[in-house]
Amino acid sequence: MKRVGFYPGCTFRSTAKEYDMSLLPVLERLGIEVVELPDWSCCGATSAHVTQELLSVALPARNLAIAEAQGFDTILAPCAACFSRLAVAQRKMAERPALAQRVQEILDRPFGNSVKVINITDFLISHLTEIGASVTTPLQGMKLACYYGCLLVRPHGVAHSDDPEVPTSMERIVAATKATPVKWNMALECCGGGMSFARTGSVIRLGRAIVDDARAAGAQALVVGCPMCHNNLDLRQKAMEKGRETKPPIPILFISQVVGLAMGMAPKSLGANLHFVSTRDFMETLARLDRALPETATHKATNKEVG
Amino acid sequence: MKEIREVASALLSGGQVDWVLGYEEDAKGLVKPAFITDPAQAARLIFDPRCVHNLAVYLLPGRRHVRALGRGALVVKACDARAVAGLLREHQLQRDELVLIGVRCGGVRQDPGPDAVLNEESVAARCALCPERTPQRVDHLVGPELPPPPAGNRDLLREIAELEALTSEARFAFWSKHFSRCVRCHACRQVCPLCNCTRCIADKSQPQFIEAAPHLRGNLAWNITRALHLAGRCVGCGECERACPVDIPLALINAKLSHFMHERYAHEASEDPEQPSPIGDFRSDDDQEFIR
Amino acid sequence: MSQESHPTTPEGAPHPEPFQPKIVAFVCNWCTYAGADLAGTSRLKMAANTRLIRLPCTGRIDPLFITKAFEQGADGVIVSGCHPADCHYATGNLHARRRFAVYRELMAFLGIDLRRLVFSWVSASEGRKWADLVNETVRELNALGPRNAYPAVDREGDQ
Amino acid sequence: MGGVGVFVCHCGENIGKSVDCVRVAEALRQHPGVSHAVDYKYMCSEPGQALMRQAIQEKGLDAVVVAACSPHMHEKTFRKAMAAAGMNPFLCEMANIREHCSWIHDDREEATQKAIALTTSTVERVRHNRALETIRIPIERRALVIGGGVAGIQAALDIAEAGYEVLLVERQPSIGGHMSALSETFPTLDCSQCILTPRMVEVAQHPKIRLLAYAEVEELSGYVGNFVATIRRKARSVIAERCNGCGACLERCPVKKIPNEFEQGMGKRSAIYVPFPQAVPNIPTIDREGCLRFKARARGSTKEPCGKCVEACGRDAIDFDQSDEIITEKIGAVVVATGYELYRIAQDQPPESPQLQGYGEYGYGEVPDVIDGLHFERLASASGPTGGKILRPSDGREPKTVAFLQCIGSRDPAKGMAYCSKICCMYVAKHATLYAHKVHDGQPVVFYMDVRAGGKGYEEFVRRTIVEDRAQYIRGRVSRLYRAGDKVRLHAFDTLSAEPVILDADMVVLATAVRPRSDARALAQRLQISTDENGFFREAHPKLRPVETNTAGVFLAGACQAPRDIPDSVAMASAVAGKVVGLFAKEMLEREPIVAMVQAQLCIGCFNCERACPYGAIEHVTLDDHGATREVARVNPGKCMGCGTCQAICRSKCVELEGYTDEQIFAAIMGL
Amino acid sequence: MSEHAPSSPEKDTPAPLWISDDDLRGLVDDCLRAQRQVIAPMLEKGAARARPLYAPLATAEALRLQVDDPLPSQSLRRHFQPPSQALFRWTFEKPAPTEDQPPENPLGKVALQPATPAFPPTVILGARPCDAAALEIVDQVMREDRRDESWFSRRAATVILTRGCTWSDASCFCTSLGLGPDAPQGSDLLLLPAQGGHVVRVLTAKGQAFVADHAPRFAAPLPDHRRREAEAALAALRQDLENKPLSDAVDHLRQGLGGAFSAAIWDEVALRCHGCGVCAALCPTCYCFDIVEEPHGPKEGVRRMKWDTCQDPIFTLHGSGHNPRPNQSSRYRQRVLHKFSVYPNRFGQVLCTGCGRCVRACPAGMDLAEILLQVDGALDHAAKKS
Repeated sequence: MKRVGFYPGCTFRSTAKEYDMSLLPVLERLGIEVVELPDWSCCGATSAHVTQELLSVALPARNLAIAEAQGFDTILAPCAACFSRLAVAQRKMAERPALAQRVQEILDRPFGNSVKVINITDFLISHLTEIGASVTTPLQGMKLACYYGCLLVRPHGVAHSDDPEVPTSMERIVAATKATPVKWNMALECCGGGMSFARTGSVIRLGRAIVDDARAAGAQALVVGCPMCHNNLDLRQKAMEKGRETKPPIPILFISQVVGLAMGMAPKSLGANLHFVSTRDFMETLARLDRALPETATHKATNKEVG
Repeated sequence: MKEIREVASALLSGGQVDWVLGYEEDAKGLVKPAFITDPAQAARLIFDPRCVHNLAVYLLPGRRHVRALGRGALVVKACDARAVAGLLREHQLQRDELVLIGVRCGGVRQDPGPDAVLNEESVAARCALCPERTPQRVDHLVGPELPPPPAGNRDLLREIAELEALTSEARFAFWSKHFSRCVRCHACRQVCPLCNCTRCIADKSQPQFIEAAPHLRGNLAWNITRALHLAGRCVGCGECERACPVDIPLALINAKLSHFMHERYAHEASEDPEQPSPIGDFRSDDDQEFIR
Repeated sequence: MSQESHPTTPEGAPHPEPFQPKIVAFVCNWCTYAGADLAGTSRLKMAANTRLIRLPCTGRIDPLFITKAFEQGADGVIVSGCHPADCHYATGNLHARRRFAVYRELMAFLGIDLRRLVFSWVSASEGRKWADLVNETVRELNALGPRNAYPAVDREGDQ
Repeated sequence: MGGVGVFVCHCGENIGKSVDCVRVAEALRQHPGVSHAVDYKYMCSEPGQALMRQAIQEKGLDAVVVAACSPHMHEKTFRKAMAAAGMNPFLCEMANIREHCSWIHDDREEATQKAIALTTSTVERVRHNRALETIRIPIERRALVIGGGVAGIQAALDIAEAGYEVLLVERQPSIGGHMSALSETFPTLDCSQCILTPRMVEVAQHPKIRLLAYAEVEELSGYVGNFVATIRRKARSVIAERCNGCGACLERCPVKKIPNEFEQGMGKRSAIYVPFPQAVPNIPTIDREGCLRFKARARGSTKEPCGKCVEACGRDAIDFDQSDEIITEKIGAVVVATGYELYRIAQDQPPESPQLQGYGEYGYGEVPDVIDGLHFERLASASGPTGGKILRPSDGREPKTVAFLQCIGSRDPAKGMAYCSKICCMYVAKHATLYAHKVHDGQPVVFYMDVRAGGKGYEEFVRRTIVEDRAQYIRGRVSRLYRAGDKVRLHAFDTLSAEPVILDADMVVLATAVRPRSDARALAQRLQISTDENGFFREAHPKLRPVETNTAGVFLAGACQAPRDIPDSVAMASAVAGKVVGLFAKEMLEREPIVAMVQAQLCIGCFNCERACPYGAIEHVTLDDHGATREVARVNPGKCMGCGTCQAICRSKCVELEGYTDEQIFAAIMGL
Repeated sequence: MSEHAPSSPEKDTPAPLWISDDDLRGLVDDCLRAQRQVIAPMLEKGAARARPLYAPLATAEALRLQVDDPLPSQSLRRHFQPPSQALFRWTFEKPAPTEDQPPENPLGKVALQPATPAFPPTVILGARPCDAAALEIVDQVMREDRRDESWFSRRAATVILTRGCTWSDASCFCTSLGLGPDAPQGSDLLLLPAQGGHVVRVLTAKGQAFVADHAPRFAAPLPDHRRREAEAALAALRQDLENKPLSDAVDHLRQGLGGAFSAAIWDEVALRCHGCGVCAALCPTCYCFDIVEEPHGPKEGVRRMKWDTCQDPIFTLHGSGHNPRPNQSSRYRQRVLHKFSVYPNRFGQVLCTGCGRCVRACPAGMDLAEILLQVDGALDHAAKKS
């Protein structure tokens, strides 16, 4: 069992509960044991780096120090926002010794800034073969739109190794589950981020552009890797239809839920029932798909599938 | 031995050559080079492990009193033949104005006397490094097929390895001790068949490339220059070390550089005058690890 | 990266007066000399220990120059010229490359510390690389200390 | 009274600020052999040089050292001043106490000590300088012009007009270069073909110009005035002498679908083709990848299919067995006018320039209806694939809104090109104007950072585009563009009104950066010239010798040296012609006497120097040495370029490179 | 100190003494403690060949007392005329020119600082009779017209304890030069090796003074049978070294310069000679030197005296390029005639002590003894005729 440090972040067991319910069983199926950082604290999210830089670096630094003390060389931060905060803080401290020194004084615990932080897409990509192998109920032909948002691809160089302008890591994971990633234009457009309450109108406008484009591209669901994007696109989707004749809703799934479904896990166990936009139709189409496939899959799977 | 005498007297009486240069033994049992001009004298010629001298040095253009004797024949071991090829490679003489009598060699002694015994005590250190004991490009090939020489108790490559294991300060001390004894008699230059300059830069004073007085700094510059000028050309005949009056281990330096030339540029001193010497040549993929 | 204060020798004994390594640099006119000019026009600060001697090509740089520089008390020698295939005379640097490889091997065998002998390719547009090379060499030589292994033997007396 | 004169220059503040020039002069006055040492504010100025002349005459100096800037800057200036004072110019050397001392050291004491050491070393060196006479060698009065674009054509015509033979070599089947593909040209909007074609015909008909189209320079050896060029004339499979350009073969060729490179792939052409109607020479070329017979031969089959063009040709000019022809010519001067390439935003960039990045933001060039400047030129050109009508490549409809994006790649270090491509601001304005004239209800939108219109009549041209031709100039870059329905949606930000902009355009034209030819570096190595960090050919000196290279006799014209528009390219071509004609006007070529010389008595005839010499300058001569004759080496001063490798290889140092003799170098080492 | 008086056997020689091997090692310790440098034959580690060398002893143990020790490969010349010796250092000085008075000579003035060589008082222990005799022969020329102060100050500071020769090989021919295994010339004390110690013959006043300084070391009574034994051994060795024809050849050459100069024999003899000068480098009686200027910078340098050899082609190369001795035969003739004819006619002693080093070391196998006989043979007819 490979041991990986794990930084859940505040949404993991609250608004993004289904991310937790889907990710942990998936990792377990992949043979990865996740060890939550003891006594981890808030990563500072958007509010910290708006108020004061030192705060926005010291908060994540505390978690990095804890990870270091536990002897981890890499930790997984599934929430894109937490990942971004941890990675940016690490880069700033590496490039500015004075800042690192100041943070060291605040933490007053040993801290060598040696732990590497990895996000959900990079992590799953590094286990792509295992995912492919563990697919039992392929999402044959389901059309999914992969939505990266901003923190999974920016800032350049700090985020992840994929092409910052035309990322393909989510598409490759989705393809591994035999689903079909659609070609659409809004994968990197802003979802409104932390403005969900302060500027709800803008969040709805931005979200509508994203969901409409996904729908136009024929997507049956939208895949995300960040609780904040999920929140803005799922919670606010009903409000997007106000003032115009309503269009068919598009469920918003976490990437871990998609992988979980492909591993044959029941939708309920993946928290598919906790979404604002119902995922029932999607799951029924998926189920119908399953019934048709397994018999054929079992008999002819060997030659046709493999061929 | 007998074949050499026959060939020599045939060449002399046939008028093909005016002189034959081989080896003879003197009253005290010491072997030395012998110029034979009269066929009757051919009986003086001998060949045994005491024939250590590299006779190619007498073909240098600077030896006007030898050139004045006319066309000559030379008794050559394989190492001497490689030295002759070195001279041909640099156009110092024409192959057709020279007759080479090659002798199959079974290794020679360190010193040319007083007895002809070849054992691990007396054998020359260089013979262990000899790539080919039978001369290839000669006009006459004489002498029986001889077994390889016994391994001498002085192993040049081992001594080099021991030196290279030292720190650079210790190595510098080792060479400083030896070079401080050098008296700059330049015997190492005079006996070397490949030191073929009309005026050696050690004798040039404007500018004084190499300080003429035999103190350590001047001796170091002289030995560096001599070694560099022989890199890739030296055939390892060991005459320089044998001639050195103050016994500086020059063979170590020559062996080190020819080993490097073999290692790095796959160069082997050979009897083929067409094969270019590595310095003055280059390949596009030459190693440049050491260049930042 | 202005030159930091002169560190003491590794053994900790401070030098009598602050040790300033003297470096002679043999450079080719078309590439490295022009690169050093570019470092000048770009005002790249570097240590003041290096004195340049201009030669048409690295092909012209004779190992005797380096030996004479050491004899005259140089603590370090830099030899630099055009990158392979960039030589203004096509093959000068390729000849030099092989010649210096043999020279380096000999000097190491005789006990000269090779950290005092730096070879490099610096093109006319690599002003920055030249400045870094100089500063790096000065740092290394500062650590190495004065060139006492090559005795300024008997400047006055004999033996 | 003799001795060395030392002149320490303050160079205004450049040296004086961190080097104590007075102390340097004083120190040198103490140096044995120095009889005159002064410092002055501006040595290279007229009074400075006068100071030098006066000291030489008054004190009868033997040699002079000027401690100032780099010899690359003013060595020639001071040596001319020496000559003016009646002294041999080669008795003057420079100590570089500016680029190599004052500009790179702050500590005044250290800089002054170093300046003294450098100057002392140069004084010791100059005491061993010898008075040298310039070498005079014959010149082959024929110029080789590589590249038949507007710059190459102009240079060839100017040189030919001066009465000298020109060999114009062009890689494509026809000359004309990029200019022949343009529609109209700024700022006068006159038709590109109309002003270029007469010049192309003039080249073809000029008695002094030998035009070698569809040919490449494979090798250049020798030196200024005495080059030998080896040119490969690629086989057209058409015999030029017999063909009268009637074009019958073009119609009959069954292969019609090959994308025409000249039309940027938008138009189609046959296997036997002429790139564009006004091609010069107007001789067709068979494309061996496209022609059915050549493809069959390539597969090894012995059947000889098709051959329609042979039947069509009334003059029996088609020859399938024609092979490449190697031509060697004696050349006196070389003009490199190989022009430029446009940067492509694709994901994989040319292997020669790994530092470049594509534009993921614009879909790496896969979004349809997103074209570059040359595509638009072909759309706008009357002889283009659309007959001059602006039609979208995707569905051929007339675009109602066209977005023009400036600075794509240029001025963008992240994409690997920090420089400004200089010509795009003007041709984008021109494109907007042409579009407005051709599509009366069309709306051109230009996204720009700064409009750089510094040429004559340029600013007025752009102003007219904005005022009269309804062009909407938005100052802001497009952050993303993608296919939205049948439109191209652009996300931008208007930095003047500080508002985001989302525009749906029917077509987008990218003003991509001007790059050097991707094989420029290979040509540079063949001509022994160097390239700069962006890959353009490197000029001898950006300000003082912009059209020359460091290799004497090789000159640069046009965009191969840096991004340049047509007026500048033509001006530069005429400047180069001036240089070449100036070179040919001399009856003998004067060359720096920095050549090697062999002391025959000491040479042992090993000829290692012959193996080392890259120029084959070593000859065999016989020497009578005490009655016996032997072969020794001799250096041909004409061929020797002064690299000095022979001297380093020679063991007995009997070959001396004038100007860099061992005595001089040793003295310089001793003086440090 | 009066300069070194040549020893002459007629003076009433003091009685011989005895010193045991232990006392001899003790003597070495005494000298080292008294800051007197002790030079004796030593083996150089790591040399190409294991041949002893006259070198300073660090401790008494290093003293080699073996009976069959071969002749040291180099002579004592190196300790009296060093291979390289600084004469003076020169520097350029230029007074700062005051504005009104321009400098008359731009080069400035040259200042000389003579070198101050320092040689410690020395004891040479175990010198060979042929090396000791050589010093006395060379004294004559060192006194001629320009007295070599460096040579004589070193000679004065040195006491020479020669050891009777117990080893010889076919190349030795000292007896043909009037010397032998117990030749006293050039020595202050002569130690005749015997069982367990040495018989000591005091030959000069300096030897006498040295014995006085270290009296206890020499106090032991001289066992008579040891003395007879030692003298008998040396006489026996002298007997079998006798080489009458060679002694005659040396005598002939001494008088008959005559036809030797233009005899054709030299061309044939010198054919195999490389002109390498090893013979001169090892010869105890060669004293030729060269003067070289050595610049250390633009403003300073050192003038040095260094060993030279007549065998080197450039020894007689004129500035014009002419060389009176252009080939090896003329140069080899010069070496032999200067030693066996010119020097004896001027200073009365042959410039050779027959140590045989040149024969042993010559890379080309030139055997001086054989050549002397060959030349003498060729000259015989010439001498009788003229």
